[in-house]
Amino acid sequence: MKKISIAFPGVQALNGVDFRAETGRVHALIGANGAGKSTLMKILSGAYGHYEGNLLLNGEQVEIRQPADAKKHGIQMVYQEVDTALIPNLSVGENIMMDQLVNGADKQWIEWKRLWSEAEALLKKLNIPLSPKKPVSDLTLAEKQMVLIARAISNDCRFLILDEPTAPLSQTETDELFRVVRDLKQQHVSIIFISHRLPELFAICDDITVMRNGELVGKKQIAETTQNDVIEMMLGRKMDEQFPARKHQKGDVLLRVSGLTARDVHGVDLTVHAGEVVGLTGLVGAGKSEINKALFGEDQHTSGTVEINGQPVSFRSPHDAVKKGLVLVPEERRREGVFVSESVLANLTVTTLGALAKRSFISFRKEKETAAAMIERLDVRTPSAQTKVRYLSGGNQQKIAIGKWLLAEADVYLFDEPTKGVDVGAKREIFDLIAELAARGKGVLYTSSEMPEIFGMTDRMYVVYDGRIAAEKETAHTTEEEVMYYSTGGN
Amino acid sequence: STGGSSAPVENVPEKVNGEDPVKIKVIRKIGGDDHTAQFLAGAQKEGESLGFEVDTFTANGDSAKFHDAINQGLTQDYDGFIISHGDDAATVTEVQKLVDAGKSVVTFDSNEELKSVEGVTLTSQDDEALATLALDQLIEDTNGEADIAYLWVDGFPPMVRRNAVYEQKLSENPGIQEVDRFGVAAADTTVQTQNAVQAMLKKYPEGELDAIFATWDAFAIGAARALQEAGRDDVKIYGIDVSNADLQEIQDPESPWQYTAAVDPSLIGAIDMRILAKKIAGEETPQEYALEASLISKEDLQKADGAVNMESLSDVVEGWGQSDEFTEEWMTTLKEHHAK
Amino acid sequence: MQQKKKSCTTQQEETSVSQKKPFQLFDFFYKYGTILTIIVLIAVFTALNPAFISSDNLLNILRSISIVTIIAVGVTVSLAVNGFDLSVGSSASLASAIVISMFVWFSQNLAVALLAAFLGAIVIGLLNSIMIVKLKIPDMLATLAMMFIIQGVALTYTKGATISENMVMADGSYAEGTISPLFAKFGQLPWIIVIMLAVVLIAQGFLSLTKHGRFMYMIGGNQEAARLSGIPVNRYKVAAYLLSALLAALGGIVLASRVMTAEINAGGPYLMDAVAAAFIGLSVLGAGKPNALGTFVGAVLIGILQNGLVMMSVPYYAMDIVKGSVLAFALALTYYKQTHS
Amino acid sequence: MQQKKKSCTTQQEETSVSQKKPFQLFDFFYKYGTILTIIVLIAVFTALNPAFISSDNLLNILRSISIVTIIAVGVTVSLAVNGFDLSVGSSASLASAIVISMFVWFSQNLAVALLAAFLGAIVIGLLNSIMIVKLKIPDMLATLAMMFIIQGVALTYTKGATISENMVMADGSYAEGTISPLFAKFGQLPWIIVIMLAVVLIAQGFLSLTKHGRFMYMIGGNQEAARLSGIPVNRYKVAAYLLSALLAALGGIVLASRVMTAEINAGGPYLMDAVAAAFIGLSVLGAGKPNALGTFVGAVLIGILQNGLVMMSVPYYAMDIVKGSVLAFALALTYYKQTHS
Ligand SMILES: Nc1ncnc2c1ncn2[C@@H]1O[C@H](COP(=O)(O)OP(=O)(O)OP(=O)(O)O)[C@@H](O)[C@H]1O
Ligand SMILES: Nc1ncnc2c1ncn2[C@@H]1O[C@H](COP(=O)(O)OP(=O)(O)OP(=O)(O)O)[C@@H](O)[C@H]1O
Ligand SMILES: [Mg+2]
Ligand SMILES: [Mg+2]
Repeated sequence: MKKISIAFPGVQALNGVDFRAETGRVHALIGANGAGKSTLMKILSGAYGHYEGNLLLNGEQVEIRQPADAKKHGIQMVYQEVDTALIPNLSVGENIMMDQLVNGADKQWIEWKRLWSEAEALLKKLNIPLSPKKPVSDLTLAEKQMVLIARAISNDCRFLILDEPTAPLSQTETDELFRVVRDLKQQHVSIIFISHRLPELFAICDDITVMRNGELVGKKQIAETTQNDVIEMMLGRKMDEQFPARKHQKGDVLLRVSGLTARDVHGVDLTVHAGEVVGLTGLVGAGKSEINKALFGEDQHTSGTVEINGQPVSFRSPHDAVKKGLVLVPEERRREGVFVSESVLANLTVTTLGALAKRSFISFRKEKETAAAMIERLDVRTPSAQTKVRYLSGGNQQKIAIGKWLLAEADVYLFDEPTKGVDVGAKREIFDLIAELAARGKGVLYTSSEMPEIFGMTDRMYVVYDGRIAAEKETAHTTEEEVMYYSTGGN
Repeated sequence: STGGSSAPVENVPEKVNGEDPVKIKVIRKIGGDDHTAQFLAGAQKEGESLGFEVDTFTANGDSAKFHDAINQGLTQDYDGFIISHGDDAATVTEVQKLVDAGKSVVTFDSNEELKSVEGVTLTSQDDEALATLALDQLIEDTNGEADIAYLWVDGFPPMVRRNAVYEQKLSENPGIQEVDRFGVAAADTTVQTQNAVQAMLKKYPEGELDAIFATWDAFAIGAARALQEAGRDDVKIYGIDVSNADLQEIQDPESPWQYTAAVDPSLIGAIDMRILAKKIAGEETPQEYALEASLISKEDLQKADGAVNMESLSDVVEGWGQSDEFTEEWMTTLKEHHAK
Repeated sequence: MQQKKKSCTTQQEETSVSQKKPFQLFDFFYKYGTILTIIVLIAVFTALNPAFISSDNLLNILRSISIVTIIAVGVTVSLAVNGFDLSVGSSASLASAIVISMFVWFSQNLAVALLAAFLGAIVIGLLNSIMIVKLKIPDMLATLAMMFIIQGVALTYTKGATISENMVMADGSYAEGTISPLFAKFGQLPWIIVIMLAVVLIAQGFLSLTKHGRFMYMIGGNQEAARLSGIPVNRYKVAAYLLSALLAALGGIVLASRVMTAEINAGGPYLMDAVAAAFIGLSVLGAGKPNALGTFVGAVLIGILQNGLVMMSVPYYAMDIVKGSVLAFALALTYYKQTHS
Repeated sequence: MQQKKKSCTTQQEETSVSQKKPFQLFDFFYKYGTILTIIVLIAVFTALNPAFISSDNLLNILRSISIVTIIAVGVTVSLAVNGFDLSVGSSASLASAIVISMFVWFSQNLAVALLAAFLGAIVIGLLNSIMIVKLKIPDMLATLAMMFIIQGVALTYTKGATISENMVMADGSYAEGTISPLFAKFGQLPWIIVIMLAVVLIAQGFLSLTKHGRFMYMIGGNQEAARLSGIPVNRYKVAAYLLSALLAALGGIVLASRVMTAEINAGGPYLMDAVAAAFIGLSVLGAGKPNALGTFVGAVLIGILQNGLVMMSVPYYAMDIVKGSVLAFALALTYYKQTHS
C-alpha cells in the first residue's frame, strides 16, 4: 500500500501511509485507539472506495474499490466490530458459508446438506463447539468472532486480516486461533494481525508496523525489537508503569451480596468494601457477565439479597440499581454501552442529565462543559463533541461507555471487561480512573479474564466457575497458577 | 336480531309464517356513512317488526369482501337477501347464484344488468328526480344566469346518473356556467371538501361565484362550512341527500345551504324489506322500483317550530318518510302480532 | 483446558434440561401461537355453527384470503430485504384498471391485457427502487410518495370512473370490448385458490431454497455485512421491489377478474390486511423472518375470523373489535416470552 | 499528547476546508430540502394566482393542516422512542365521537366532555403500552390490532351513525343536548391555529429541551443501552404512547369542533398524512430525528400543495400525482447525498 490517505467528514483518518506485508509472514499492526489501523485495513479489504494512493500486489498495481475486488485477490478480513459483519437472523452455518454462497458457482439452489457439513467441518477445524444451525443472534461475542474467522478461512485466502480478533477470546480460544494462524502461515498466507495485547503480538508475529495519528511511524522485525520500544513508538513517549500505584485502604462494607441466583448464576456471595477494587475473574463463558447483569437488575428472575451500605435493596431494573448507587459498564459496548447514532456529548451526559437539568430543562451550557471536561479527561479522540459515536474508533467508544458513568456519583461501580480493545496508553488511563474511584471511597467490582489486569489492579478477587464463586483470594496472597486452577473447576 | 314466531298467525302467507322465523341478510358494499346507517336501520326495523331475523353487513367499499359475504350467505340458511350498491359486474353472477339457490333477492342502487336476472327487483332512489329537483330550483332562483361550482365524483352509478342530468341541464341553460369543480370519495370527504372549497373561494371573490351544486350531502356540508368559515353569504348551495347532521347545518340561520333533494334512506331500507317479504311470501313484485324524491328547503325548515331532524322532517316535508307502497294487509297483521 | 471446555458444555446441557419445561412452553407458543389460535377459532366457530367447517365454506375462506395473500407475499418479499412497500394497495388498483381497460376500451386479448398490467407493475417497481436505491429515500417514505402518485395515475387513467363492459365513454359512445372469458376464470374457484397457493409455494421456495432468497435475507439482516461479502445489494433490492410490485399487480388482476370491473382505488383496502398478514407470519413456526408460508397462515387467521364473525352474525360494527382483539391475542401468545437478558 | 491533539485538529480543519464546497451543498439540501421546496411552491403558486399569498389564504392553509399536525406530533413522540403508533387515526375518531356524544346525548358541560375524551385516550394509550411493553408485541402490530379494536368500539358506540344535535336516538326519541358554544371556538380561527402552534412548540420544547425528551431519543437510539444507563425505559415508552394517544384525541376534539358533528371514522384518513408529515419532518433542519417542528414543516408542505392545487384547478384526480411527486422530490432533495462509506 503506497501513500494511502483517506478523509471522513471532519477527520483525516489516514495521511500518506505506506504499508507492506509479505506472504507467509504474520504481520502485526499496532497503534493507539483511533490511529487508523482499522481504516487502513478496511481500505485493503475494499470497504472504503474513496481513498487516495496505490495498492500493489506482487509489485503490480491493483484496483480495490469494493469488497468484491479484495475477495478476487484473496484478501479476507475479520472486522473488529463483529456485529457489522454478521447477519443476526440467520444461522451460524449460513454466516460461515456466506462467501461461498455469494461467489460459489452459478448454482441457484442452496444445497443445505453440503452447507451444513462444510460449515461443520470448518468449525471442527477451528475446534469450535457450535452447532451450525444455531442463529447467530444467540451467540456470545467470542462465538461470533470465531464464526467470522471460520468465514474468512472458508475462502481462497491469501491475505487474512484479523482486526483485534483476540479481544473477546479466552486463552484457550486464543491458542486455538494461533494454531490456525500458524497453519495458514505454513500455507503461505499473509496474515495481518491487529491487537492491543503486545505479548500476543510478540508471540506470533514476525514483523510489526506501528501507526500513530493516521501516519506510519515505523516498521520493525519482531525479533529486533522489544515491547517497550513498540509502546514508545506507538505513544510517542515512554510508557510509565502499566498499573497505577494504589494504597489498599479498605473501608466499610459497601456492597454485600448473598445467595444471588439468576439465569446461569448459582448462589453467588460477595462483598465489596469502600475504597476496594475487587476482581471477578474466570474463563470466558464462566458467567461473569451474568453475575454483573443479575446484580444490576437486568435479569427479571433474580433471587438472593443485595445490601448497599447495609441497607437491603431490591432491584427490579437497572434504573433502580442506578438510583441505589450501583452502576455497570457493560461488556458489549456497541450493543449495550453506547448510543452509536447519538453524539459523544449526549452519550457522556445521559447518566447525569438529572443533575444538568433544572426542572427537567437541560442546561445546554453546563452539559457542554461537563462533556468537554470528560472528553479532555479521558482523552477521547473525536473531531467534536457533536460527532456521532458511530464514527469513533473502537477504543474510543469504550472510553465513552466508561466516561458516562464517571460523571454519575455512584457508590459501587461494576466494570465488565473495561479494557477490551483499548490501547495500552488508554488502558493506563482507565486504570487510573478506577484507582481514583477507589481512592475516593467507592467500591469497584472489576470483571476481567485477563490475569495481569486482575493481579495489577485488584485487592481481592473472586474466581468464577460455572456461575458459582469457586474461590475468594487476597490478590497479594495468590498466584496466577492458583487462580487458573480454580477457574478451571478445581477446588 | 330478535324475532321468532311461535304459533302461526291467521291470514298470513304460509312462507313467512312458519315455525322458524324468516332469515334475511342485508349486504351493502359501501359503509361508514350516515346513509348506510339509516338504510340498514330502516331495513332491520321493518324486518324485525314483521318477525324476521335480520342480519346486516357492510363491506366498507371493499368489493371482494362484499362478494365474500354474499358467497358466505349462500352457504347459510337465509331466505332472502337485500343487496345494496353491488355496482360491479360480478354482482350479477353472484345474484344469479342466489336466485338459482332459491333465495329471494332485492337490490338497491346496483348494476343495471341485474334486470336480466329473473325474479330480482332493482330499487333505486330516483336519481334523475333528485338532480332535477335541485337543479331546477337553482335555475329558477338565478333566472338561469349563474356562475356555479360543481361538486361531484365519478365512479358510482348514482353519481353517474346525477351527472347525466347535470350535463343536460347545463346544455339547456347556457346562462349557467360551471367555473370550477371538485370531488373526492374518502372517509373524510367532508373535511377535504371543506378545505378545497376554502381554497376555491380565494379564487372567486365576491360576485364571481353564485351557487354550488353538490351532488352528495358530504360535499354540501363541507362546502357550507367552508362558506361560513370564510364569512361569505353570496354563494348558495343546492344539494342532494339528507341526514340529521345535514338538517342541523341547513337550519343554521347563517347556513348557505338553501335546498337539498332527498329520499329518506331508512324508508328505502323499509320498502326494500317489504318487497323482499312479498317475494318470500310468493307474491308478485315489480322488476324495478324508484323511490320518490322530495325537495327540502331551508325556508320550510326555519318555519317549523323547534329543531327538525330526520324523524320530524315528515312534519315539514309532505310525504317524507312515509309510504304505504308494498304494504299488504298481512304485513299489518304480522306487525300487530309481533308488537305484542 | 480442553477438558474444562467440555465439562462446561455438559453443564450447559444440564442447565437447559432443568430449565427445559418453561422454555419449551414459551418456545411452543412462540412457534405455534398463531396456529393454535387458528385451531381454537375453527373449533369455536364449528361448535357455534357446524356449517362453518363445510368444504364449501372452507373454500369460501380460502377464496376470500387469496387476493390479500398474493399481495401480502409481495409485502413479505420487500420485508425480506428489510424494506417496506406501502404502494402495494395502489399498485393493485392500477393493475386492475389497466387489465380491465385493455379488454373493455381497447378490445385487446388476454395476453396483451396481462402484459400491460405487469408492465405497469415493472415501472412502479423500478421507480420505487430508484427512489430507494439511488436517491436513498427511506423505503417507507419513498413508497408512500409512490402510493400517492399511483393513486393519482390510476384515477387520471380511469378519469375517476369505474371501468366495466359497455360503459359510457367520455365521447358519449359505449365501450365495445368484452372481457375474455378465460380471464374471468382467474377469480373463480378453483383457479383463484390455485393461483394463491402457487404464489405462496413459489415464493417460499424462492426465499428459503435458492441462493437469491438467502441473499435477500442476508441483506435484510445486515445490509452492510451483505455488501461487504460482495452481494450486489442494490440489485437484490431492485428485484425485491419489482417482485413486490408484480405480486401486487397479480393481486389486482385477480381482484379485477373476481369483480369483473375496475373500481377506483379497489386495491387500497388490501394494504392494511396484507401488512397484518405478513407481520403475523413473521413468527409462524418460529421463523423470525418474513416468510411466505407464515404470511399465508397470517392471512388464514384473518380470513377465518372474518368469515366466522359474519357467520355468527356479529353486528358489522362490532366486528372490528373482535377482529382486533383476536389479533392482539394471537400476537400476545406469540410474543409474550420471558425476557432473557 | 496535548500537542498531537492540536495538530490533529488543525489537520481536520484543513480537510474540511478542502472539502467544504460539495459537502456544504449537500448538507444544505439535506437540511433545507423541505423548506426549499415549500418556498418554491409558494413562489410558483403565487405567480399563478396572487390570491394564494393573501393572509386569508395563508390562514386557510394553517387551519387546514392543524388537525393533521396535532395528530402527527403524537406520531412524532411515538417515533422518538423508536415506536410507531398506527392507532392515532382511530383514536381521533373515538375522541370526536365521545366529545360530541357527551354534549348531545348526555347534555354534559365542556369540562366533562373533554375529560371523557381524554380519559378514552388514556385507556387507549395504556392498552397500547401494555401490549408493547408487557406483552412484547412489536409496536406496529400492537397498534394495528388496537386500531381495529378502537374502530369497532367507536362504531359500536355510535351504532354506525353520525352524532349530531337533535339526532334520532335508537329508542325513537330525540337527542336533547346542545354543543357548548365555547367548544365550537376550538375549531375556529384563530383558536384552531393557536392550539396547533401550542402543541408544536410544547412538544418541540419537551423533546429537545427537557431531559425526558432526551431520554426518549436515547431509548429510540438504543433501547438496551438506555436500559443499562439507568433510564426507566418502560416508563418512558408508556409515556410516549400515552402522549401519542392524548394528542390524537386532541386532534379528534378539534376535528369535532370544526365540523360540530362526529362522523364515523372521521379520524381515519389522518393516519397517512400524519405519518407522511412526521417522516418528512425527520430530515428538516438536519435533525435526523423525529421532531415536532419538522413535523409541522412537513404538514405545511402537504397543506400548501393541497391548497395550491385546488386553487390551480388541477383536476382532483390528478392532484394525488402532483402531491406524490412533490413529496418524492422533497424527499429526494433531502436524502440524496453522496454516499460516503
Ligand atoms: N466512517 C467513518 N466516518 C468518520 N470517521 C471515521 C470513520 N471511520 C473511522 N473514522 C475515524 O478515523 C480514525 C481512525 O479510526 P480507526 O477505526 O481506523 O482506528 P483504530 O486504529 O482501528 O482504533 P481502535 O484501536 O480503537 O480500533 C478515528 O479518529 C475515527 O474516528
Ligand atoms: N445469549 C445467550 N444465549 C444463551 N446462552 C448464553 C447467552 N449469553 C451467554 N450465554 C451463556 O451464559 C454463560 C456465561 O457467558 P458469558 O460469556 O457472559 O460469561 P463471562 O464469564 O462473562 O465471559 P466473558 O469473559 O466473555 O465476559 C455461558 O455458558 C454462555 O454460553
Ligand atoms: Mg479498530
Ligand atoms: Mg462476559
